[in-house]
Amino acid sequence: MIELSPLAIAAITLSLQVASVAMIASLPVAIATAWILSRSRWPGLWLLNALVHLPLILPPVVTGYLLLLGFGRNGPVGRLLEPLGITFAFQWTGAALAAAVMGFPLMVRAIRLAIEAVDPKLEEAAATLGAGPVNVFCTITLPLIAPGILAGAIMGFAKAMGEFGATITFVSNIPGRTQTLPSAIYSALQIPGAEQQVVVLCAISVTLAIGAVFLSEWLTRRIARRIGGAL
Amino acid sequence: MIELSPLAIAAITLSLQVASVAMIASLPVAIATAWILSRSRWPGLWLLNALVHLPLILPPVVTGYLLLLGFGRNGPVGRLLEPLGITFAFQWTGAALAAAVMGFPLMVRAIRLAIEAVDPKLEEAAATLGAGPVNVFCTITLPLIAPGILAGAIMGFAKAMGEFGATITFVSNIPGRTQTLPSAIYSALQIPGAEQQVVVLCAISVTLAIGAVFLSEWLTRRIARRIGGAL
Amino acid sequence: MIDIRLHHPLSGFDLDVSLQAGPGITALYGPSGSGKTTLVNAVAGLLRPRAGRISAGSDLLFDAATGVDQPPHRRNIGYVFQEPRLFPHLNVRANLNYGAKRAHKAAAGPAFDDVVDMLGIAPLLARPTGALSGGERARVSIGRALLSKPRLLLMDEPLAALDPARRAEILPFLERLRDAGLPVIYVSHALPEVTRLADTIALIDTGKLVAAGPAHHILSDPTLAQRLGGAQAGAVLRVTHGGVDDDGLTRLHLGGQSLFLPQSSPDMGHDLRIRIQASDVILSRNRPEGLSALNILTATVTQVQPGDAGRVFVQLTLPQGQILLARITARSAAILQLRSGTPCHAIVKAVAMDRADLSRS
Amino acid sequence: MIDIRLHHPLSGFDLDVSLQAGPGITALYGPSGSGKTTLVNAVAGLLRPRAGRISAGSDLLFDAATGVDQPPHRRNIGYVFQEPRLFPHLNVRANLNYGAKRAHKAAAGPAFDDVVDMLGIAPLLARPTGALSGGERARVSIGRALLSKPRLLLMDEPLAALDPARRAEILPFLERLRDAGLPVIYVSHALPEVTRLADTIALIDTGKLVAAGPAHHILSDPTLAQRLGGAQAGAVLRVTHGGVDDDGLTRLHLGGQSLFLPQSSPDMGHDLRIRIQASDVILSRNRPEGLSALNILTATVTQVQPGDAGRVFVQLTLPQGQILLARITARSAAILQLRSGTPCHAIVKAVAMDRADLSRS
Amino acid sequence: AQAQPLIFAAASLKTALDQAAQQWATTHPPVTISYAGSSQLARQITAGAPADLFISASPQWMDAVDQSGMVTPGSRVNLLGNRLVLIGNGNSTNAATSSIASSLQPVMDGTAFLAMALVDSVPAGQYGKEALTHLGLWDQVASQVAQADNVRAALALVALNEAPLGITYATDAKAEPRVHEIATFPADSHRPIIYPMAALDGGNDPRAAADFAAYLQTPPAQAIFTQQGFTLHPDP
Ligand SMILES: Nc1ncnc2c1ncn2[C@@H]1O[C@H](COP(=O)(O)OP(=O)(O)OP(=O)(O)O)[C@@H](O)[C@H]1O
Ligand SMILES: Nc1ncnc2c1ncn2[C@@H]1O[C@H](COP(=O)(O)OP(=O)(O)OP(=O)(O)O)[C@@H](O)[C@H]1O
Ligand SMILES: [Mg+2]
Ligand SMILES: [Mg+2]
Repeated sequence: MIELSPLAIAAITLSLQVASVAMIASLPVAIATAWILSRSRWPGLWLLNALVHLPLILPPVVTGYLLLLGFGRNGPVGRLLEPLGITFAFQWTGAALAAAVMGFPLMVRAIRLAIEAVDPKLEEAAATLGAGPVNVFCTITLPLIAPGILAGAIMGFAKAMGEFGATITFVSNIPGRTQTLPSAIYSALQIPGAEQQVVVLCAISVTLAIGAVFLSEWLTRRIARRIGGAL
Repeated sequence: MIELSPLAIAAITLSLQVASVAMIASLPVAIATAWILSRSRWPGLWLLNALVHLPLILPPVVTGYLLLLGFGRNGPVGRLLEPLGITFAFQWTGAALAAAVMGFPLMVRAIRLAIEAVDPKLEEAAATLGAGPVNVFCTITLPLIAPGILAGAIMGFAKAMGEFGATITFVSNIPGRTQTLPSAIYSALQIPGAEQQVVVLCAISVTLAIGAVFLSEWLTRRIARRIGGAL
Repeated sequence: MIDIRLHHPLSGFDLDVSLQAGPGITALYGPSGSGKTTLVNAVAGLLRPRAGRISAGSDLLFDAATGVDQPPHRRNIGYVFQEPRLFPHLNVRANLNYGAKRAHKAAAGPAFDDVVDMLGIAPLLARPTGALSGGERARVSIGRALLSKPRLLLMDEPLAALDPARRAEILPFLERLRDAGLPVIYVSHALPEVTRLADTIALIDTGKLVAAGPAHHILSDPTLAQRLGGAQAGAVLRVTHGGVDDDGLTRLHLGGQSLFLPQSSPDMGHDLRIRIQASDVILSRNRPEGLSALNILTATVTQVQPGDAGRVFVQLTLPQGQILLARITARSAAILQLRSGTPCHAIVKAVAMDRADLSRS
Repeated sequence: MIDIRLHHPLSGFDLDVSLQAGPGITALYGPSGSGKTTLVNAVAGLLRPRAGRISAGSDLLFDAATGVDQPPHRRNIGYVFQEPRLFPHLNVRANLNYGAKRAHKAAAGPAFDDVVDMLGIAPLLARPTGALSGGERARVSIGRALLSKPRLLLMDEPLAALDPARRAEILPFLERLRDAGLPVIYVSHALPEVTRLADTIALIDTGKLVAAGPAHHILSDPTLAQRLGGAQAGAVLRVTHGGVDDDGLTRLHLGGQSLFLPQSSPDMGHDLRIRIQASDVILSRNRPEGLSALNILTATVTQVQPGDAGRVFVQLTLPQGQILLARITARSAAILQLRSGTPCHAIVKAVAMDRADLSRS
Repeated sequence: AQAQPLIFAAASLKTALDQAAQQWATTHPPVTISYAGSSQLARQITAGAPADLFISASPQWMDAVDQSGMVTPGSRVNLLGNRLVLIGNGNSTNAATSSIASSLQPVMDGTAFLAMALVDSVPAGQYGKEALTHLGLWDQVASQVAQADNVRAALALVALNEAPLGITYATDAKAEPRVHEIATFPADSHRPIIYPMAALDGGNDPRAAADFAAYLQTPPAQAIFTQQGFTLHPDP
C-alpha cells in the first residue's frame, strides 16, 4: 500500500465534504431553476437561461475570478454576507460554492430534460383530484423526475470532485482548509518527477467519484423498476 | 467599437471551429454510448460507464496530460494514427479532441436520460410493424430523443467553448493554431492590467455560446411542438 | 345544475354547445370525434374555451367575458378520463387514495372498501400500476375519481374496456351515487348503458348539440331513433313495483297492465323505469295465445316512421299515455295495416328485459 | 394454423393455455384480467413465456425447449394493441405507412385508400397524432396494423372505443380480410362482435382455457351460454341466400324453411351464417298467426338448461339438425310444458336480426 | 504560419517577451510564441512538441527537458533573472522602508492572508517558502498562506485586497498598479531566480529560432527586459 501523507488525507476528506455540500445545497436551487426554465413563460427567462449556462461557457479561471469579485471579502455580496457570519473567501465553503456554481448547469440541464419528459396528462389528472400546482409538483412531478434528479446530482458531484480552476482562483489552495484533491493533483503535476503521486491521487479521486456514480446507477435502477412496475 | 487584434479574431474563429467539430464529431459516438449504457447488459458495462465519467471527475489538466501521453506524437495512439495522416498533437484537431473528450460525459448523460424516458411500448409497436432494432432506433427512438440530443449537443458545444485546462495541456497555446478563446483569455490574464481585453474576449465567448444555446432552445421547442401536436 | 355554454375551435369544425345538465345522470352521446371529450375537458378546467360560461349551481367556474377561470384543483370535479392516466410511481392503493386524501373531510362520498369491492380490485391494491391489465387500469381509474368525493362526476367512456359482467356490477353503484345526489356527465357509445343510466340525454355531432332533453323523451322520439343506433333504440316506461311472484318473476305495474321481469328484484321504491328495446317488441292485431312471451300490452299506434333498409319505427301510445317504440319490417307493417290510430298488441319477451334495464327514476 | 402452447406465471395465477387458431377468425373471450393480452403478447413475440411452443403453419416462432425465439419484427404479425400506441412524432399518414413501407413487396394486403375510407380517417391524414380524439386514435392504430400486410393479425379489443356506426363499417372489412385468407386472433368483450366474426371461439378465465371450438358449437352450448353473458348468448345457423324480395327483405333458406332479413343483402355466396340471439327467440306450441314477426321456425326441444334468476336456456333442434338457442322465463317453460322431445315453433323477429348478424362462413 | 519558428515560453514572461517579439518582427519574419505554465510546456516538449526554443521560468523544468535529450547541446543559457519581493495592496509609498518581519505581523497574527504561488510546486512559491524559512518566519505564516496556481493569480489576490500581502517577482509588482513593493527578499535567502533558455531539436525552423534567441541577448531586447524589472545574466 502507498502511504498517504496527512495532507493528502485532508484533501480527500475536504474534497468529499465540498462535493457533497455543493451537490446537496445546489440541488433544490437546480430543481427550482429547471422547473422555472421548463414550465414558466416570462420576459426575463432568457437571461436566467443564459446565466445558468455561464459557468459552462467561461473558462473556469474566469468564473473563479468573478466569484472572487462578487463573493470575496471586498466583493458586494461578500461584504453583505460577512455580518451574518457567512464568509466564502479562503474557506472550504468557498470551495463548495465554486464547485456548486461549476456543476450547476449540468444539474439544471439533466433535471430540466426530465421535467420536460413528464406527461402533463398525469399532472392534469392530479389537479382534477384536488392537488394544487405545488402539491402536484411534489407528489407527481418530483417522484417521476427522480432519475433526472439523480443524474443531475451525480454529474454535480463528479464535477465537484474534479473542479479545479474556479476553486483555486476563488479560495486559493490552503492545505487542510481549501486544498481539494484536484488542487493537490495540480500541485503534484508542477513538480518534475512527481507523476507517481499524481497517479495515486487521481486513482483515489476516480475511485470515490465512480463509487458515487455506481450508487446513483443503482438507485436509478431501483426507481425505474418501481415506476416501470414490471415483475 | 473595440478593435480586435488579428490574433483575437483567429482565436474566435478557431474556437467556433473547434467547438463545432468537437460537438458534431462526438455526437454519434455519444448517442451510441448512451444507447449501450441504457439498453444493453454485459459485464464490461460498468467500465465503460466509469470511463465516460472520467473527464468530469479528473482535473482537466490531468485529462490533457493523459491525452498528451496517448495521442501525442510519441503516444501509442498518436503513433498509430500518424501514418494515416491523422495528427492531433499541437493541431486544432487536438483542441477539438480535447473539447470533445471534456464534453463527452455531459452529452452522454443528457442523451441517456432521454433514451430512458422513451416508452418501450412504442418501440415494441414498431417492431411488430416489421422494424428491426436498428431501424426502430433510427425511426422511433432517435426522433423521440431529439430534445435530449439537442440538449447534449448544446452542453457539448458550450463546454467546448469554455474548455481550457485540457486543451492548453494537450496542444499548448499556439496563436493562430491552437489558441482558442479560453487560451487567449488565459494569455490576457497573464498581463497585469489587461482586464479590459479579458472582458472583451469573455463577452465574445459568452455571446457566441449563448447564441448557440438559444438556437437549440428554439429547435427544441419546435420539435416539442411537433411531437406534442397540440394546436 | 351544471350550466355549460361554450364555443371552441377544433381542427375541422367548431365546438359550439349550450347544455344544462343534472341533477341525475346526463349522457353525452355522439360519434367518434364529435367533441365529447373536448366538452368534458372544458368543464373540468383542463381546456380553456375560446368563449363561453360554465357554472355549477351558484358557483361560476368559467366565464370568458369576465375572465373568471377556476383552476381544476379548485373545481372539485371528479374526472374519469378516456384513458386511465394512473400515476406510475404509486401502487394501486396510493392511486385510489390520491384524491381521497385531498377531499374535504366533510364531503360525502362512497367508502373505500365499497368502491374496491364493487370494482373487484381488492387483490390488486398492493400492485404497481405497470402490472395491470387494460380493464384493471380502467377500474382503478374509476375508483380513484369516485373516492375524491367530487360534487360533479365526469366519466368519459368509463366502461369501454370492461366485460359485460363487470359493467353489470358497476352500473348499479353509479345509480346509487346518482340517487345520493351526485350529478354525473356520462360520455358513452353504448346505448344500453345510456338508456339505462341517463336522466338526461344530449346528442352531439360534429361539435353541435343535435338534441337534448329528458331521457324518455329522446329515447321514444322515432325521428332520433336512427341516430341513436337503430338496432339499440328503445323507449323507457315508468312503472311501479308490484311484488315478486313465487317463481321469482318480478311484477311491474303499468297503469292497469302488468309486465314481468325474469329476476326477483327487491322493491326498489315506487317509481321505476324500464327500458324496452324497439327491436324486442313484436306487434299483433289479435291478442296472441300460447306464447312463451309473458308480456302483452294493449296500445294504439300513434306514428309510423320509416327507418333504414326496409324497417320502420312504430310509436305506440299505451292507455295511460306512455310511449313505446317498436321496430318492425315494412312488410309486417303493411301486412298488419298499421297506421296512426290502429289498436294493437305489443308482445315483449320477459327475458329480453334484464334487471339491467330496470332502474329507479 | 397457429399453434399456441404456453405457460407463464402472472401475478396471482399462471397463464396456461393450449390453443389452435385459424384459419379464419379466432375470438378470445374472457373477463378482465384473465390473461388475453398476455397470450396475444406472447404470440407477437413481445413476451417470452416461461415455457411452451408457438408456431404459425410450418414456421416455428417460439420454443422454450430448443431456445427458438423469433424477434417480433421477423414474425410478420400485425398487432392492434389494446391502447393505440401511435408514434407521437409522426403524423397520421406516416403512422399508417410505417408498417406498409416495411412489408414484403410481394405480400398481399388491403390498399391504403380502402383502409382510410373504411376507417373514415381521410380528413385526419395530415394531423399530428396528438390532436386526435380517443376513437380516432383507435382507428389509426387499426389502419396501421392492417397496412403492414401481416400473415396473422392480432386485435386486442380494437373496437372498444368506437360507436356502433363505426363498428358496423369496420366489421365487414375484417370479414373480407378473413375471406382473403388472413387469420385473425380477436380479443373482445363484446359478444355481438364475437358471434358475428368468430369462426373459432376460445373462452379464457384466470389464465385457463375454459372451452374452445367452432363458433357454432360454443355459441349453441347451453352450458356455456351463461358464461358468455346470458343476455347476449345465441346460436349461429348456417343458411343459403335465397334472393331479395321486392320490398327489400332478404330471404334466407334453412333446409325447407325460410328466414327474412330486413335488409337487401347482395348474394354473398351460398354458405352464410346468421346469429340468432337466444333472448330474441319466442317459443309457441301452436303456430301463431297475425304477428309482426315474419320468421317462424318449426323445431324440437332437445335440452332445457336452467339459467340464472328464473330464466332457462332451451336448446332446439331444427329438422335439418341445426341447433337454435332460446332464452325464456322458467314460468313460460312450465306453462308451455317444454321438455326434451317437445315439438314447438320458434318465433324470431326479422328486425332483431341485423345484417351485422349475417356473415359468410 | 507553419514555417514560423515556434517559441515555448513561461506565461509570466508574456508582457516582456511580446514587446521584444514585436520589435524583432519589424525587421525579421515574426515568431510564434505559445505561453503556458513551465511544467505544461516541458511535458509537451518531451511529448514531441514542434517547438524551436524553450524559455522556462525555472531551471528545474529546463533540467527535465535537458534530461530527455531534446535540448540542442550547448544552446542552454541563463537568459534572465528576477528579484523576489513582498508586496502590499494599494500604491502607498511610505511603507517602502518597513522590514519583512514587521510587515508580516498581521499574517502571523492570523488576521490577514499572504498570497503566494503554490509553495511546493510553482517556482515563485518555492523561492518564497525558501526565503521565509531562511528568515525563520515560515512556520508562523504557513497556515495563513493562500496559494494560487501561478504567481499572476497571487498578484491578483493582492490587487483585489483579498490578501493584503503577497510574495511575487519584482516584475509582477511593477506591472500591477494596484500593488506596491514593500521589500525585496535578500538574494541569499533563496536559490537564485533564473529563466533559462535553450534551443530544441524538435522544431521546424532552428535557424530563425537561433537568430531570435541571439536577438533576445542583444542590448535592445535586454532594455525591454530591464524595463519590466528583470535582471540580466544571472549567476547560476
Ligand atoms: N407486467 C405484469 N406483471 C405481472 N402481472 C401482470 C402484468 N401485466 C398484467 N398482469 C396481470 O396478469 C393478468 C392478466 O393480464 P392481461 O393483461 O393478460 O389481462 P386481459 O385478459 O388482457 O385483461 P383486460 O381485458 O382487462 O385487458 C392480470 O391479472 C394482470 O393483473
Ligand atoms: N389537441 C387537439 N387539437 C386540435 N383538434 C383536436 C385536438 N384534440 C382533438 N381534436 C379534434 O377535435 C375533435 C373532437 O375531439 P374529441 O376528443 O372531443 O372527440 P370525442 O367526441 O371525444 O371522440 P371519441 O369518441 O373518439 O373520443 C376531433 O375531430 C379531434 O380530431
Ligand atoms: Mg373522447
Ligand atoms: Mg387486455
